[in-house]
Amino acid sequence: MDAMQYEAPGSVDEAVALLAAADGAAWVLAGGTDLLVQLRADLIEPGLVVDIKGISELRAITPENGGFRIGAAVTGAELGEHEGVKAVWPGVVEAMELIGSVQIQGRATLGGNLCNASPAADSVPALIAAEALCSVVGPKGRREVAVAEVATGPGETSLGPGEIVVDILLPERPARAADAYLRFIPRTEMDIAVVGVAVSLVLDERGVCAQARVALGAVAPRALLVPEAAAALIGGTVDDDALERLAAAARAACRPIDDMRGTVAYRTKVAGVLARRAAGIALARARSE
Amino acid sequence: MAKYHVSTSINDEAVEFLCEPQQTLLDVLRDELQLFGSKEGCSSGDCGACSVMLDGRLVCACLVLGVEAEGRAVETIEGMAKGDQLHPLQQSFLEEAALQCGVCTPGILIAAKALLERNPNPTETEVRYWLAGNLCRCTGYDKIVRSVLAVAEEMRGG
Amino acid sequence: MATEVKELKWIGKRPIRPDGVDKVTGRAKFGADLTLPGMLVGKVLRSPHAHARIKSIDTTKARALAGVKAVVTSADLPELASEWVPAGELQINFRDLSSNILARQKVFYDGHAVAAVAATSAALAKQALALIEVDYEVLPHVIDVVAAMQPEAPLLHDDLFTEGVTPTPETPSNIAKRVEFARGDLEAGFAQADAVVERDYTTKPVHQGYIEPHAVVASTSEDGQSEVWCSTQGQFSVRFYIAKLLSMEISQIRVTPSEIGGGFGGKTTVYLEPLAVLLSRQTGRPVKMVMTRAEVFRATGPTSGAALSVKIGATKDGTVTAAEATLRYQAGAFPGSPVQPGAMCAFAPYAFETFKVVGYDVVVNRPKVAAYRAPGSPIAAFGVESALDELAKRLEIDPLALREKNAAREGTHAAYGPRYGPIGFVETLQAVREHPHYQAPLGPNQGRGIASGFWFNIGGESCAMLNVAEDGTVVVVSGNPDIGGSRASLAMMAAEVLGIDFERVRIIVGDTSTIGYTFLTGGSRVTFATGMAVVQAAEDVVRQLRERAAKVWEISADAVIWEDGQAHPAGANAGEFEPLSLRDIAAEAGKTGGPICGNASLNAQGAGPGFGTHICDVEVDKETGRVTILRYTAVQDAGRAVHPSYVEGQLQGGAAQGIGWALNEEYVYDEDGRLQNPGFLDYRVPVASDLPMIEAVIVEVPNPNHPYGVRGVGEVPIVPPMAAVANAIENAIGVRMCDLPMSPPRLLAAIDNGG
Amino acid sequence: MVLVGGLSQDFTAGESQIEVQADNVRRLIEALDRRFPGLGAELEAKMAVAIDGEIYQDPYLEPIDADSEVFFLPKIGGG
Repeated sequence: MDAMQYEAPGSVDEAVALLAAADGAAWVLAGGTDLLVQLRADLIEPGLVVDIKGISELRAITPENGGFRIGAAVTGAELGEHEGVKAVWPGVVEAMELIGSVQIQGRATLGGNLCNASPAADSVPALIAAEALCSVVGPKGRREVAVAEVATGPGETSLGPGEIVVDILLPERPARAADAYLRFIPRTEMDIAVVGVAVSLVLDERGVCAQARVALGAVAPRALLVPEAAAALIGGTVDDDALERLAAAARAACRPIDDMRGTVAYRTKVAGVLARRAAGIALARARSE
Repeated sequence: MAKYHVSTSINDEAVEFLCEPQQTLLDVLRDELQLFGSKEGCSSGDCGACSVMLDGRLVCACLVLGVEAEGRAVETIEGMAKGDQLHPLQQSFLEEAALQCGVCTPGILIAAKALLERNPNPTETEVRYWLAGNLCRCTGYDKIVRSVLAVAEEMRGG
Repeated sequence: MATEVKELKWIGKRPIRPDGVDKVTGRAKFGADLTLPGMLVGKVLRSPHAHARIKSIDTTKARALAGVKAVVTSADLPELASEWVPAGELQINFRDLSSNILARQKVFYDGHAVAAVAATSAALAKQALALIEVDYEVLPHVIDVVAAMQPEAPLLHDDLFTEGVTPTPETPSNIAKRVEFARGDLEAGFAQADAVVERDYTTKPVHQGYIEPHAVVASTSEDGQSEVWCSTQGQFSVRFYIAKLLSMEISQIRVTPSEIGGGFGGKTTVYLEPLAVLLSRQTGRPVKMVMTRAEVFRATGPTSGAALSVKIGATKDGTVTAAEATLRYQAGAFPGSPVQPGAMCAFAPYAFETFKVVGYDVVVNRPKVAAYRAPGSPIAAFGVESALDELAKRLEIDPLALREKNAAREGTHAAYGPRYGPIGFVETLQAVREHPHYQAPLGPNQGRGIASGFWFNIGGESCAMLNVAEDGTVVVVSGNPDIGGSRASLAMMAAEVLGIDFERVRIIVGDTSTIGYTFLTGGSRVTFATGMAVVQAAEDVVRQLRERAAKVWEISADAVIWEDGQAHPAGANAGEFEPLSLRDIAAEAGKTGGPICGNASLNAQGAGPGFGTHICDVEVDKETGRVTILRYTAVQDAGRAVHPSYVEGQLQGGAAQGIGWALNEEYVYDEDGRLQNPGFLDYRVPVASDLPMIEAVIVEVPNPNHPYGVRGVGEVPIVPPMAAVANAIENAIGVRMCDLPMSPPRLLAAIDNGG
Repeated sequence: MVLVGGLSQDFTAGESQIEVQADNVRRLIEALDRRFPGLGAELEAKMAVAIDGEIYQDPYLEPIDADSEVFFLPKIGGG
């Protein structure tokens, strides 16, 4: 076992250089709430850990064209305290804030939740529903990619060698629009999502749903965008009938597994329930605009 | 193994220590600095027995590397009483019997103090959700929650 | 009772516990908080298989690693014959205990210890474990209790023949023992019944879930004397077990109990302690061993999972005419489930004339079970109290009335044998009836359930010592690790007898060389039994104080009485003297005969049985299967609450553990018999936001066998909750849950199947 | 009068209520062992005794009255 090295670079370029040189044996440390658990359980043996929390641009939340650019190392607690983001994207903020305890919130980051690539990551469906983009920087420069494209399967990402996610861009939100995220866990806190559902929708002046995005977590190898579910909402006033069709579409999209956190049948059924409830919350928020 | 030299502040005192990069802040507090008040219950951030403040944020010391303490301020249970003066929460936990075995108590006190500094007037539900990251297997939380609510009221009353 | 005549100064008050300040400041030293110079780190290699034959273990590479100071396997432990030895707490088969500490020919569960190392650092110890080569022949395994009872089930022990069956079977099986408690003609009893409920129930193994993992430091000198510091419920048990397992003399071992971060029965046995002594003996250095949380879940004892069948019949007026139960309890890898106490407790709250309980102790490829709060009783009560509720519904009788109708009272011939003395079961039912919670309105999808529970409570052997200091303050030494505040209750009793301020009594928990043999902290015995010893030791001090005062006054000791912490002349005839306080007498102790020291050693008999009844309100989300506990009230007879806050704490904590058992706690094994959830993330104990306030209502029917009327209180509160929750769910949505845990997926499936 | 509970029915061939003359527990166990060889050791090792409702975990010389009700029951532990 080689000794692990720890580096805390001050810039993105420095971090990328360190990661690129480490040739796959390096891990990025953001909040560490997953990395340190894996380290402790001997699931990983990194040669190098690159702590990105010292890079100031990764810690910032910056308004941009009506939306917000959120540094990858911004913690759940910091995001939850940001009244601006909370007002515009309440579903994204509530999803991030659901992760773990207050202690975890003080450490866990939006970028970490994304790059850990857990199918049950709470923030990811909400970011997908919000149509968020993330900036990826690597040895070949910077690129923008849809959040939905980052995770490719459990623990797997599309990031190339030496690439890191540096920030996440939440777009401007139109008028009469809102988002919401709900998840199911067996307890009231501290569990991993058994099912997560994010709904983002836009109403027109008459209260008809003009646009919608619905994303599901924990029911497939990675978070799913479900256009069929969104279609159930678009073009109507999101009445009970539409909500039932939404639920059916959400259920139909599920490809879950049986594990200790839930069964296939349970996840599928509850995905429909939560889709309906999350849409109801998003709708109420959009109407109260 | 090469050790890292870390300069930090623990309970308002400048502290320097050497640690291996994979050692957690909890390992460092306990094994290197002999500060045994922070407890190890799970090493996965699930029990909260190692709760400490890091630059004013409540964290699990088991989910922080020791090297990350460089240049930062750590507060532990050992710093909660000032001289011979117990913090009102400590005093209340004693008076209200808010502990039995006491192993979760340091973490819960640190977490409760962080709550009251942020929200001096929490509801019962807010206290319960704030403390959800601190497992207690003895008390059923009843007397803990009552104690925190009582101290909040007392501190508001001045 | 004489004590009721006199007003008590401390009993029933709520002073601050003597060990409190250390625990709120982080100063208290728990198991893992001791370090010694030159200390090595010990770690255990554990089986990745549920059942396998160990063909060979090669430790050569591990021993060759620099920094590794010792590697031990079962070859380093003495071979012990299979015999059941009374070890204070029930019976222990030391051959099995030895094989549990380090596997011999076979490993019996995922996590079973195979070898242990001591090295100069934790990292090196881990590396050494990876270098130990174990050649396993993997065998078929069995996890489920019913499956394990089948004739074709994989056999764990080829020398296990069912005990309690006549004639003893000639073929081995996984059924270690059959027990039976019966009275009356069952068939005739059921024939008289107007309604009969018959159901099968299952419960999952649940872990005590103490927050502090097992931890020990051992140091053995060249002459073989061992010092052991560990987190345990019984330092004397640890000493005896180490002596037995390592063939040492008891007096060579000194065990100091650290502060203990929860036990609930799980720290009444040993896992690491003998290994730490062995490793320290081989290395000549102190060795510290601390389990990880995953090790705690994989390798230490939960309580049994079980499959039960319960049948109860009653006439229209609610009189139970016959009751029958079959209890099948998992023992884990070695015999010794709590099925016997479970069978004894099953019908203990009731005055049934006709009943039969049969219990089976069954080995399976899981960790050996350990005691957990009222061992065996909660499992049986889940079945019986659920069935009674259904029976009440069937008969259209209030479930509380059904219990009142059949409740055991003073003089009732208990289902497990003897007649009850004064007991407080009916009083708990009455308190429930009168409690505002019982009549409070409920909303849609909300329901209320009640259930009762019983535990024997025990007494047993205890010592206590009281030393009077020169300034008249008093130090009490007890032999029981204090988990839930017993130092407070013991010190209060000492202050009460001596008539002095509580603040003038300090109390410590002695090590095995400081205080005489004291049976472990468990069975709800400390405030009762050790409390009796403290009272007697304090009375011994009072006797000496009267003698000393008599010497000062030059009168007979009989002419001196002790009142309000002072010696007084007994009456006018004794003479006129200014009262002498404890402080006055202590100051002159040297002149009147030397230091004043009181002692008591006893085997306390007459622990009063404990009964409790709980009320639980739930709300069910019918679309997700989530159960929210809205309100909870736990009523229990405490005999006499010495420190009511800590009695309430026992009721609240036990109820919370029971709620966890009811709703979410379970072990999940994969197809290969590997534990999938060895952590607090997926072994879901209740968190603060899962629970409401838990109202504790103390009923006091004094136990005549204790000077202050004390009954044990620690066990009973975990008995009623599972059935209380199940009954509440049924009343909320009409779905009867017979399988624990009543987790959302399971409840939703039941709802979808139409209940 | 003696009532024998639990395990020991192996020895007593199913008899559950037995009349014995003895003035303390030690004599009682001796008398039972004479009648059912091997039962004495079993009782001493594994059983507690209840005399008129009072349970003794480690009984030895506890007196028994002529009209006492005695019950052997398994020793109890606890959490």
